[in-house]
Formats: sequence, structure tokens, C-alpha cells
Amino acid sequence: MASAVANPRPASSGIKRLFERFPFLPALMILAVLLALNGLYQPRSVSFIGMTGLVKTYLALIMLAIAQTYVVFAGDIDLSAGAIVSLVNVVIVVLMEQWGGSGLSVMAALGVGLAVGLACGIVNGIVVAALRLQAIVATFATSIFFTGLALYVLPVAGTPAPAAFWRTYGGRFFEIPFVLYAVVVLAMVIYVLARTRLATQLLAIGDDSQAAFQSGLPVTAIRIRGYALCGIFAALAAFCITGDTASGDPLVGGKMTLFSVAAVVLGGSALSGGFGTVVGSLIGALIIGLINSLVFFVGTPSEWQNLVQGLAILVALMAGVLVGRRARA
Amino acid sequence: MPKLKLSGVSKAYGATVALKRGDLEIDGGEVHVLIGSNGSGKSTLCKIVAGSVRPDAGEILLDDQPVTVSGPQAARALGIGIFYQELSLAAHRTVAENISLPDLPMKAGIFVDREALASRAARYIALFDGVTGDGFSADATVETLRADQRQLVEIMKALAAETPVLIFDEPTSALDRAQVDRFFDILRDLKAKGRSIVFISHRMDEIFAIGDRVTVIRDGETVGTRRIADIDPAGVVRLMVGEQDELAPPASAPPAANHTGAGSVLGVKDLSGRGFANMNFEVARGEILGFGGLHGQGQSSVLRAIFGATPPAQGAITLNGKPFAASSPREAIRNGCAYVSGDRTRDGVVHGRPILENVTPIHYLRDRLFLARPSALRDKALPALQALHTKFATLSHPINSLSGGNQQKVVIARWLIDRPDVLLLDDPTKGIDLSAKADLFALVRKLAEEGVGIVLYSSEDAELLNNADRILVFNGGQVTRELTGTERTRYNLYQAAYEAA
Amino acid sequence: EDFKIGLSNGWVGSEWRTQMIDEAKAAAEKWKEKGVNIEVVVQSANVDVPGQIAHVRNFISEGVNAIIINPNSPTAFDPVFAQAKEAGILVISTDAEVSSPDATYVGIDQKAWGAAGAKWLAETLGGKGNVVAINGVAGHPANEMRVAGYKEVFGQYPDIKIVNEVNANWDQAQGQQAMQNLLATYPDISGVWVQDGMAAGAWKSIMDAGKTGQTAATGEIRKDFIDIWTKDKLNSGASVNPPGVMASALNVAVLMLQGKELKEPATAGQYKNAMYLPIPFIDSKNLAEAATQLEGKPGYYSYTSQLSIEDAEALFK
Amino acid sequence: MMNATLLMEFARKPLVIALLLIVALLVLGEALSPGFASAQQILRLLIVAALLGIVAAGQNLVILGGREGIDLSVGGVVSLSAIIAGNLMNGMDSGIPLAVLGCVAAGALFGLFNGLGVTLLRIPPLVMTLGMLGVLQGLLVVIRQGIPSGRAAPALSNFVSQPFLFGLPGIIWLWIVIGVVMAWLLGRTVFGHRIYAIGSNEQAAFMAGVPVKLVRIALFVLSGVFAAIAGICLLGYSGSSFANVGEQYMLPSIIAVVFGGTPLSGGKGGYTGTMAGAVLLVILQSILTTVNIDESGRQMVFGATLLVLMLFYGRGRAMRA
Ligand SMILES: Nc1ncnc2c1ncn2[C@@H]1O[C@H](COP(=O)(O)OP(=O)(O)OP(=O)(O)O)[C@@H](O)[C@H]1O
Ligand SMILES: Nc1ncnc2c1ncn2[C@@H]1O[C@H](COP(=O)(O)OP(=O)(O)OP(=O)(O)O)[C@@H](O)[C@H]1O
Ligand SMILES: O[C@@H]1[C@@H](O)[C@H](O)OC[C@H]1O
Ligand SMILES: [Mg+2]
Ligand SMILES: [Mg+2]
Repeated sequence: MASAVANPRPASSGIKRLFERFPFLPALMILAVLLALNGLYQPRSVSFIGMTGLVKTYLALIMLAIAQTYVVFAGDIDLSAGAIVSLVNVVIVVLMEQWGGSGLSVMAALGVGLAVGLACGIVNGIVVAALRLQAIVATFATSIFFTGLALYVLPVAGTPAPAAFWRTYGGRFFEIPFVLYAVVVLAMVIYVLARTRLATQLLAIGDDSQAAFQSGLPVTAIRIRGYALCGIFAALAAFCITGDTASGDPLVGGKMTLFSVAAVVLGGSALSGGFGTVVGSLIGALIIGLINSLVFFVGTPSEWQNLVQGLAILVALMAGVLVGRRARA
Repeated sequence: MPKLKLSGVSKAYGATVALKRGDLEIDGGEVHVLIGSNGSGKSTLCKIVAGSVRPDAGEILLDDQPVTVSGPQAARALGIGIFYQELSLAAHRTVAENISLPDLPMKAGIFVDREALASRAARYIALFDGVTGDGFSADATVETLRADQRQLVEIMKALAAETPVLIFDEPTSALDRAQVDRFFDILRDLKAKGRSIVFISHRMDEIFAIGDRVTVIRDGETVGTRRIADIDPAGVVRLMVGEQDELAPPASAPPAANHTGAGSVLGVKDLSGRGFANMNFEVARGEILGFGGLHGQGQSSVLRAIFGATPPAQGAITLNGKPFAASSPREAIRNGCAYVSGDRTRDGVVHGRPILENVTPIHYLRDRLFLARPSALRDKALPALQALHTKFATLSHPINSLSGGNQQKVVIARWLIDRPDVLLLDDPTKGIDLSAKADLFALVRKLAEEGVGIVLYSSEDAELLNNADRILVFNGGQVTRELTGTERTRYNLYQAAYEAA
Repeated sequence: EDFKIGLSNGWVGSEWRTQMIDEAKAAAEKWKEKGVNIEVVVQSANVDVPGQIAHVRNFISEGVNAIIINPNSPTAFDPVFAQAKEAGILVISTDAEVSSPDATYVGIDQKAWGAAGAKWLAETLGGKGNVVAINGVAGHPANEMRVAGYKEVFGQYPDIKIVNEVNANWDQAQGQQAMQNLLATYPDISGVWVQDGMAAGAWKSIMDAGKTGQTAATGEIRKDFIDIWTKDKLNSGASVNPPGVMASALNVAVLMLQGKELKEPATAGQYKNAMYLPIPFIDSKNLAEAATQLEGKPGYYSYTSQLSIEDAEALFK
Repeated sequence: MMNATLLMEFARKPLVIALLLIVALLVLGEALSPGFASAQQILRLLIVAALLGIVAAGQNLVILGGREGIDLSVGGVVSLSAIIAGNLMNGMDSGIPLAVLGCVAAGALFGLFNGLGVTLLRIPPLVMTLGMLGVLQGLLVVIRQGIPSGRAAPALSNFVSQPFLFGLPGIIWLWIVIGVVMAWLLGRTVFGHRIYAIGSNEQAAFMAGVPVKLVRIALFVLSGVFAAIAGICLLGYSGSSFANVGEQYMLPSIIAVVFGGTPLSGGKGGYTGTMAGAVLLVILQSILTTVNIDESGRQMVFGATLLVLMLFYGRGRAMRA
């Protein structure tokens, strides 16, 4: 028998389908507008050098936004992400210095840095997923702990990173800035990760963790893996920060946490989990960067710059949420 | 040798004993029906077998071997698959991903094998070819599907486990007849392949249509197992209710409809909106107007539109002869309109809050209260709850301490404190047990006699035929037939419901 | 001649910083008389180190001729200053030294500044007593150097004991609160080493506790405080970090942009790129003099000094 | 037997846990540094706890209202209010009424913005209030322009730190009054029941005629108002305001609520627990500043202790019950 149910539903338009497949489109549009405006007010800012500078400055935030995205997929959040950045930053800088700053010691220190990020992520995962503490408050607590650790490793900002390290990060190979290679590699990594089983599982948990558990998913283990991935990307963010600041600072990442959350939202992911893309978060981080520079380029008096930036980010956040919903509805 | 055997399984949640003594034996190649009133512990028992609930005591034997089901994953490994009553789907994932969610096919160790995913989905979707409805496809996100379609996905997901033991906990509650028929075909096929199937439903006809044996569970205890061939519906009901007083026999003759003299309390003219069009009907004071037809034909939408939950696109409504266009439930309630949804978890229950707070919200609004004085409220709430024979310890207990049926009674009771003029019943008995149903309909009739105008949509034909004075049959968002007096027969109802819209 | 100069201030927590920017802007105006047009673009905000790096990159995009920065970190700007240099931009840091070889520091020697106050305190106390220190923003380069300065001095006095050190972020209100707590915890404090803005707050707590007579504390250079100091005859001494340092740096920068060469290249300090400005010191002896400079100014106005264009020119060949 | 289980259940109540922990910490503090638990010291702690507790009252309401309710902008409102109050009273008692009015109005206004964004535009609260925090921080820079301005009126300072009745300063009384009003509001008013209703099941509340959006907007407005009141008191406490005084309250106010037994998912809990939670948190911080260890050690111990304490509270449901 033919379906007896005739529930009128709106024909799904092409645009809607497009937004469903690419939830970051609204963010991409905002990004384009911001780029145009930046170019309009300061043509040099969208030149090759200007753009390279933008990437250099915000690659760390991009990494951290990506880190945040993986936990947000599962409906979790990591308020310690910035503290992990600080911790990894001081650890690698101190190690690079102690090990003499040679190329080999730099690589070894980076390896340790990744391990530290991973360990922090796993700690968060255990605390949130295995011990079942509420993510917002639990990762706030771990952020205090990680900051304490960072202060222990390096009580005062200032130890310089070896020149070999930051000159590589800020340098060029075959006339192309290193960070652009980094971006290409990052794009590939994101592409690969998006196709993993873990990404799908995290999103399924974000939709309904109880349902996912009852379906037979090892929910706790998967969430811990999400946090672990977050920790790894936070460590990468720390590498970028270290490349860009060439020094250790036990508080360097603190302010980045909330921006990483904002970037995820700007990118069209749902904080409640189950829906979103990593690419969106990357775009979100760039949006924040472009807003900050645009506010300067249009000539905002210095005392007003913070306020205008705050307003612009709020408006962008709201616009992103609204446009995204309109488009999908 | 039984395939699966449970003995003395129990589970308590704090003070609530969900399952006292669950015994069950399932053979290979049988459909074993589990029946019992709401809150009797069926789902709890199923979840214990499926590993998602940890039992307090008892033994589970699989192929005569004692096993510990340590979790859903372990259950699958042991060969136990389940359809969850409340579903276990990921809303933003596709149908295909949901079907394979428990074990996504992998490629290169970390990637999802999209091809394998698609072909597996295609296999199970094909089983329901023709009855899945509009918009159903392997790459549709579950979020965009209707309730019945989601239930189908959950069925496919359970089937895809390809386990020797399959548990279906109320898999048909949102399905239409065609879908149920198809599902039963599949069950018969599985039975033929020697699978062991547990099937739960509150619909007597389904039980007799598909079951081989039936186990009755009452108040958390298994009271007995019978061969379907050896028992009739009345016998099953007797087992379910035990030594308590017999249920009133269903009205043999349809109640007389003599409301012509009474004025119309609710009038609907040319009403159209999302999911329905051109509605025209009147409800007289004291009348019970039935909405019939297959589910999802616009019955709920009309009721919700009248109630202001989704305001209609066009048309006119009159209440007590005056024009009435509620833009929100709030406004509708203030004007004497009441609405009981069958989906209590979503539309009714304020979870975790005391029973008292769950009975009083309408009263607050109708009486424009500012203060909530417990003693005064108690006096209002108790009679309303007693009218439905609601079982509860004290009014300050959280509503979740009650069984589903009793929760629904609490939700209904909130409309009885201040008498409404119009009562809209939107499949109000979904998932509540037989005695609760009887209580409810006795009360509804009493309200009608007191002059309330009542609209009753029910997905159960018997309920409609036994209680409605007049039935509007919905088909494709329109009323295609009105059944009055002696026309109200099952035959007419089916005919109108199934004819092409 | 036209120059565009970017001013970056990474922290707006104190009035001292506001005056610093204002004086720098005024100094730029002054160059008009000499026929030099200077456009200043300002980024002044509460930002972290990466945020201030973004400031610098914005300046590079803006195409400024010189950047004058009050930096949030001594070491973190090495890479971005290298980029600025590559783009042909002159970089000068002020108020806090930076390690970058691509920048020049024009300002006071913060360590000497810290030491000067400590020395006054130690001598005033006769070389013994319990001392507490109230510091600025932890980790801020200027703060860290000052701390190093007083530690070194107190280290030379075996009978002076630093019983506690706290951070009050260069904020008067926080300084007052910190002092209140310290007084409650340590009844026998005889000396307080406290930095500028916060000193007025600390002194208020000291006076509230009725310990004015028994306490010596370093002071500050805002008009409000100088007035109390004079009126209540406080036992105080203040080394001066003039907010005019950025204006001084600007004057030096313009001369450098004009292609002039320093008589003595800037090679002082731990990073060998510093050019130190003199550090005035105010105590009861020259208090009245300082008061005259501040007459008619608002309460938050700090005693200041700067290299005038002529002073600066004198440093160049 | 029955008594034992009753006792167990009682001991699992968040309020009881918090009170027990408070006592334990006081004993510990006294052991570490004699005088820690002296009456005078406890009074000082209570004043600080009152400041946090008043912020947490608003936070509590917003969280109770569910739909991921949270207000990250409270810190900004506290700072703003302290600055506005300082400017409006400028050291004079006569300016207090105007200051209170101005601050409350400002707090309500920003709360209203939050509420409108969350309900009308359906921006998730975390996002909306995070964005608002950025705006407020920018606004602070503009208003203050780096120049200190405004001072607490003497009466306000006395209110916060001088004994007022039975040896307790006014702010403690204010906090007690707020506690009583909150308990009454949540338990005995229709509005209170509606807060729980929308927090627990918004859809059901909507179908039962609760004006969902209005209630939620009211919660954000109240949160702004409470933060503003705390800002005024904070000005009285510190004498003058500094730019980011309020920042220290943002996440602690949430922790106080959680330690008080209101889960972040909303719909259950109450304010009495939150008050205990605020006291608990303040005592913990105070112990850590008392013991003489490095900042790094302090933070590590603080973070780890918070985690351990959280284990006593509203841990999420186990997947497998
Ligand atoms: N997680 C839980 N926490 C507390 N009580 C529960 C929980 N799950 C079930 N119960 C209670 O256990 C009892 C049995 O519930 P169960 O869901 O097994 O009944 P059921 O037979 O499936 O009913 P229905 O026919 O309504 O689905 C009910 O009283 C219910 O309220
Ligand atoms: N038409 C409706 N039918 C059923 N439920 C509704 C309807 N409109 C709102 N609700 C539910 O009631 C709750 C509160 O509704 P309310 O209208 O106040 O807020 P809302 O979700 O922002 O709705 P909207 O965007 O439609 O205005 C929502 O969570 C929603 O799930
Ligand atoms: O003197 C201080 C200055 O050195 C610092 O950098 O900013 C604040 C001032 O109070
Ligand atoms: Mg059930
Ligand atoms: Mg609405």
C-alpha cells in the first residue's frame, strides 16, 4: 500500500541544501565582507604580506578554535584550552632552552609539548566524561590547575625561544612563508579528521549521549578521545604562539579560551553539540581577527576600539546564529 | 532449551521498585509478547537484557549459559539487539549513519567506509519499501523525519544488528497500519529464520496478530506465560489486572447523540494551516467529537492550532459564539480552552518537580495567581487527582516517582481544577494502560455531561468508536467523511481512512 | 616632512598610561612648529601579548614610519619587530625594555628605579625592619625589573626582612585593599615598598589604621598624593617614572626618522639596546618643588618630565 | 536501618555537603593558621562571600531557568556598576540613592539585552552573554578612559564593613534578606514555579500557558540587577573602583551555584545551597592565601580542590543506571 501519510512539507530549496552541507557558509559570507572592508580601508592589509601577517597572528587562535570544536561536537566544552596553551608554551620553551636550542632539541621539545597537551586533554576527558563532572565548571577548575603548573614551570614571562624555532615559523621556504605551508597541512589534517569514525561518533554523542550509549557506543571513551584531540590541537596552538612570540609566558593563552568558544559559534557549530564543522571554526577565528584589525583601520579612536570590537563580535555572533538558523530552517 | 532465560531479575531506582521479579523464557523462532500496564516494568526488563540498565539481582541465561550483560556493547556482542521505546537516534546524523551507528563500518583503521555504510542502509530501507513516506532516504537527517519515520529508523537499526535475540519495546506506537503490516511480515520472516523476538505493545490486536506466546507482567512481577492460541483478549486483561475488579465491559452500543438542542461551544470555519485545510465543524456543549483516520493526517495540527500552539494561517474559530483566535496556549487557556497531549514527556510533565507543581499551572493562569500557597493549592489539586484515581504517595513527591500512566493522569488533572469550556484531547492515552484509559473516558463522559465540549483524537479505533458521539475522518489534511449515529463502524472508519485522499 | 607614527599601549589599567599617550600626542603636535607633520595612530587597549602583536601587524599594514610601543612582554616581540624592520619601520620601545635587536629602548632603567625607592626606604628605616612590597602586574616586564631592583637592594641589608609581596596591578583601589590585608596580617610592618599609582591607596590604609607615624613607605607622583604627602607630612620618598617617557621616545624617533645619528649609540641595559633617561627622585627635600609643577593640574596628573625636542637633538650628532 | 538510609539521604543533600565542608575547611584553616576561624575573620570572609553570593543569586536564577542558561556577563556588569556608582556618589552620602537607582537601571538594561537576545533571537545564553561581556569590557575602557574617578560614600563603606545590627554589617543583612526573598520567590510564588517549569521542560511549560519568553527575560534582568547591586557593594568594600573588579566573579559565581546543588542543566536546586556554596568557595580561597606557598602551588591546590569538591556534587547521571 502506498504511504497513507501526506504531511505537506516545504520543498527543500537548493540554498537550504547547500547550507545543510556547508553549515559554515554564513561565516564564510561574513568573512568575505570583512575582507572586503579591510581591503577598502587599508588595501595593504589584504596584500600577500598583510594576509600572511593575519594568518601568523591568528593561526594559534585558529588551532585553539579547532581544538574547541572537537569537544563541542560532543556537546562538551573546554574552558581550560587557553591554559593548556600556556602550559605547553612554557614547557617547550624551557625545554628548548635547557636542551640547548639545537634543531634536534627543538623537535624533542615539541614532542614533549604534544604529549603534555595530550595529557591535559585526557585529564579533562577523564574529569568530564569518566567522573561525570559538568564540563563548564570542571574544565574551569582544571584550567586553574594547568595555569598553576605553567607558573611552576616558568614563574615569570620572558624566557626566549631559540631563534632556530621562531625564525622557521616566521620565515620563508622557496619564497613562501612557512605559515602558509602550515595552513595547507592543517587543511589536509582537518579534511582527514572530518572523515574519521571519531568525528561521526562525537557528533552522535552531541545529539544525544544517552541514546548513543544505549546504541552501544563507548561514550565515555569517545568523549575522552575528543578531549584528547582538543589537547593536541591546543598544543599545536601553543607551537604557533611560541613561533609568533618567541618566548615563554605562563599566562599567554588565558585570554584565548573564550575567543576560541566564540570562534566555534561564529563558525556555525551548535554549542549544544551534534552539529558543526571544523572549517567553520577556522573561519570564525579569522573573523575575530579581521574585526579587530578593521576597527583599527577605519580609524576608531583608541579608547573606543575595545567597545567597537566587542559590539562587532557580538553582532557577528548573533548574525551567525540567526543566518545559520534561517538558512537551515 | 530456551534461547534466553531470565529469572528473578530486579531493579529499584531509589525508593521506586521498577522491577521486582522479572522472569522470562524465549525460544528460538518465536515472537514472545510482553504485556503489562504502564509502569509494570517491561522497559526496565528489556533494558536490563540489553545492558543499558544494571540489574540489582537475578540471573540471565543465554543458551543455558549464565551471562553478565555489562553494557549495550556487551549485549550486542552476546547477540542481543534492541528497539528502544524512546528511540536511540542521533538527530543530526543521517538515516544511514543511524542504522550503522553502533558499529560504523571502517576503512583504513580510522575512516568511515561510506560505501559500506550506504549499502547496508539500502538493504534495511528496502525492507520498508513503499511505506517509508515522503522525505525518507538514506541521507536524510533524522531531525527532518516524522515520528513514524524515526520509529522505522530505530527498527532498521535494531534489525541491522542481525542478532539472534531481538527486543522490540513498543515499536509500533507511531506506525500506521501499512507500516505495521510490513513490520509484521519482517518479524515473521525473522521468526522463520529462528530468531528469538520479544515484542511489546499495548494494542491487543497486534499482540494476537503476531505473538506466539505472551508473558504478562504486573507491578514489576511476572505473573504468567501463555500460548497465544490458548488465550483470548479478555484472558490477557484478566491476567494483567489480577484479582482486582473487572473492567467495565466496553459499551456494546454506541452512545446516543442527542445534543441538537445544546448550543455550539466551539466553531471552526474554513480553517487552514500547516498540515490541514478547509476545516469546518462545530462542537456542541456536551458533545464528544471524534477525530479519526490514519495518524498524521492533520488531526493534531488542528487541535494545536485551536489551542494557539501553532496559530492557523486562515479561517475563523468561535468559542461560545464569540470569535476566538488564540496566538498562544496562554491565551487559549485564559479563554477556557484545554488541551491534553499524548506526548506527556514532551508537552506535559515538568520533570523533577513536585506533583503539586505539575497539577497547578493552569490554575495559576486561570485564577491569575501571584502567590502559590501550598495548603490552598492542595485543596484544589486533590479532588482533581482523585477523580482519575491517580496513585501517588504525597503531593510533594517529584512527578518522576510515578509510573507513566500516573504521570499522564497528573497532567490531565491540571485541566480539571478550573473547568474548561472546551477540552481538546490529542491522542491522550498514548501508552497508558487499560484501567487508566477506562478511568479517563469515564471522566471525559462526565465532563461532557456537565456541558464541556470535547474533541477527541485517538489513534486507537476502538477508543474512538466507543467514546465519540460523532467522528470526523481525516485524510491528507482534510475531513473526508463524517460518521454519525450508526454509521460509526470500524468498517466505515477504515474505508474513509484508507481511501486515496 | 611627513611621518606617521604608531603608538601601542597594551594595557589601559592606569591613569599613568593615559597621560603617557596624551603627552606623546602633544609632543607630536609640537613638531608642527618645526615644519614636520606627524600623524599619530594609537592602539591602546587591554590586550594580551598576542593581541599586542596584532597591534604591531596592524601598524605594519597601515604603513607607519615608526612604532613606539609600551610592550607587555620583554621577549615576545622579537619576531614581529624583525618583520617591522624588514618593512623599513623604526621600532622604539618605552617604559619596558625588549630583547629584540631590531628595536631601541628609550626610557628609564626600571631596575634602577626600583632600587632607588628601596635604597631610600632601607636608609630611612636605618637598615632594619619588616618590609612588605606591593607590586604591579605580575609578569609585566617593567614590574619584574623593579622587583629585581628592590630585591637586590634589600639583599644588602641583612636586618631588613621582606615579610610578604603581593600584586595589586598598579591600581590604587587594589593597592589600598592589599595594604589593608597586609596590615591585618602583620602588625609590625615598618616599611612598605610600593609602586606609583598604588602608593596613594596603600598610604590611605596606613593612615586609616593609624600607623602613619610608625611607617615609612615609598610614594607616588600624582598630584593627589603629593598634596596629602605635603599636608600630612608623610614619611615617603618616590622615584619618578615620568609618563613623558613615550613623548621622549617620540622625539628621539622623529630625529632618527630624519636620518640623524646618535652621538652615543643605544647600547645600555641587559639587551644592549637601551638609551636610559634620567630618574628624578622626590623626597621631603624637594617635595615643594614637585608640588609647584603640579599646581592647577587634575588630581590624577603625574609629575612628569620629558626630553624636549631640543634635549633630544642634543643627543644626536 | 530506616534511620540510617534517611541519614544517608540527608547527607547527600548539597546544602548539607556544603555546610559540612565549610566546617571542615574552617577547622583546617584554624589548624594551618591560628586565628583563621576567629569571629572577626569569619565576619570578613562572610562579607566577601556576600559579594560573591549576591552575584550568584542572579546567576542561580538564570541557570534555574534552563535552556543552557548561564550569564557570563555578570563580571562586566559588576565592574560597570562599581564605576557608575563611584561616579554618581563621588564620596557623598547624598549621592547614594541616585547611584543605586542608576546602577540597578544599568544592570537591568544589560540584563534586558541579554534576555532579548536569548529569547527573541534565540542566541544561546553562553554566546549572548559572552558577547555582552566583550561589549561591557569595552564600555569600561570608554567610561574610565584610564582615569580613576568616583569614590564610595562613607555610608556605603560603613554599610559594607561596619557592624550594623547584632554586630553584623549591613551587607550581611542585605544578603540574608536576599536569601529569604529568593527562597520565598522560588518556593512560594507562581513566578518561582514557572522558573522551575521552564527550566525543567520548556515545551510543557509553554503548553501550560507559562509566558516562557517573559519569564526568561525577567531572569536575565534580575541577574543584571543582582550583579549591579553586588557592584555597588563592591565599591563600598574597596572604596574606589578599578577597571575589571568584577571579572573575579564570572566563573566563581557559577561554581557557587553548582556547589549549592543547582546543576547547570537547570530546573532544580535553589538559592540556599548557593549561599553555602559561596561561603565555601570564599573560605577555600582564603585558606590558600593564608598558607605561604608559591602562586603556582596555590593555583594547583585550588584547581585540584575544586575538582575534588565537585565530586560531591551533581555529578552527571551514569550512562548505565
Ligand atoms: N530511570 C528511572 N528512574 C526512576 N524510576 C524509573 C526509571 N525508569 C523507570 N522507572 C520507574 O520504574 C517503573 C517501571 O517503568 P518501565 O518503564 O519499566 O515501565 P513499562 O512497563 O515499560 O511502562 P510503559 O508501558 O509505560 O512503557 C515505573 O514506575 C517508572 O516510573
Ligand atoms: N507553535 C509551537 N508549537 C509547539 N511548541 C511550541 C511552539 N512555539 C513554541 N513552542 C515551544 O515552546 C517553547 C517556548 O516557546 P516560545 O514561543 O516562548 O519560544 P521560541 O522557542 O523562541 O518560539 P518561536 O521562535 O516560535 O517564537 C519553545 O521551546 C518551543 O519548543
Ligand atoms: O609606572 C607604571 C608603568 O611603568 C607601567 O608600565 O604602567 C603603569 C605605571 O603605573
Ligand atoms: Mg516501557
Ligand atoms: Mg513563539
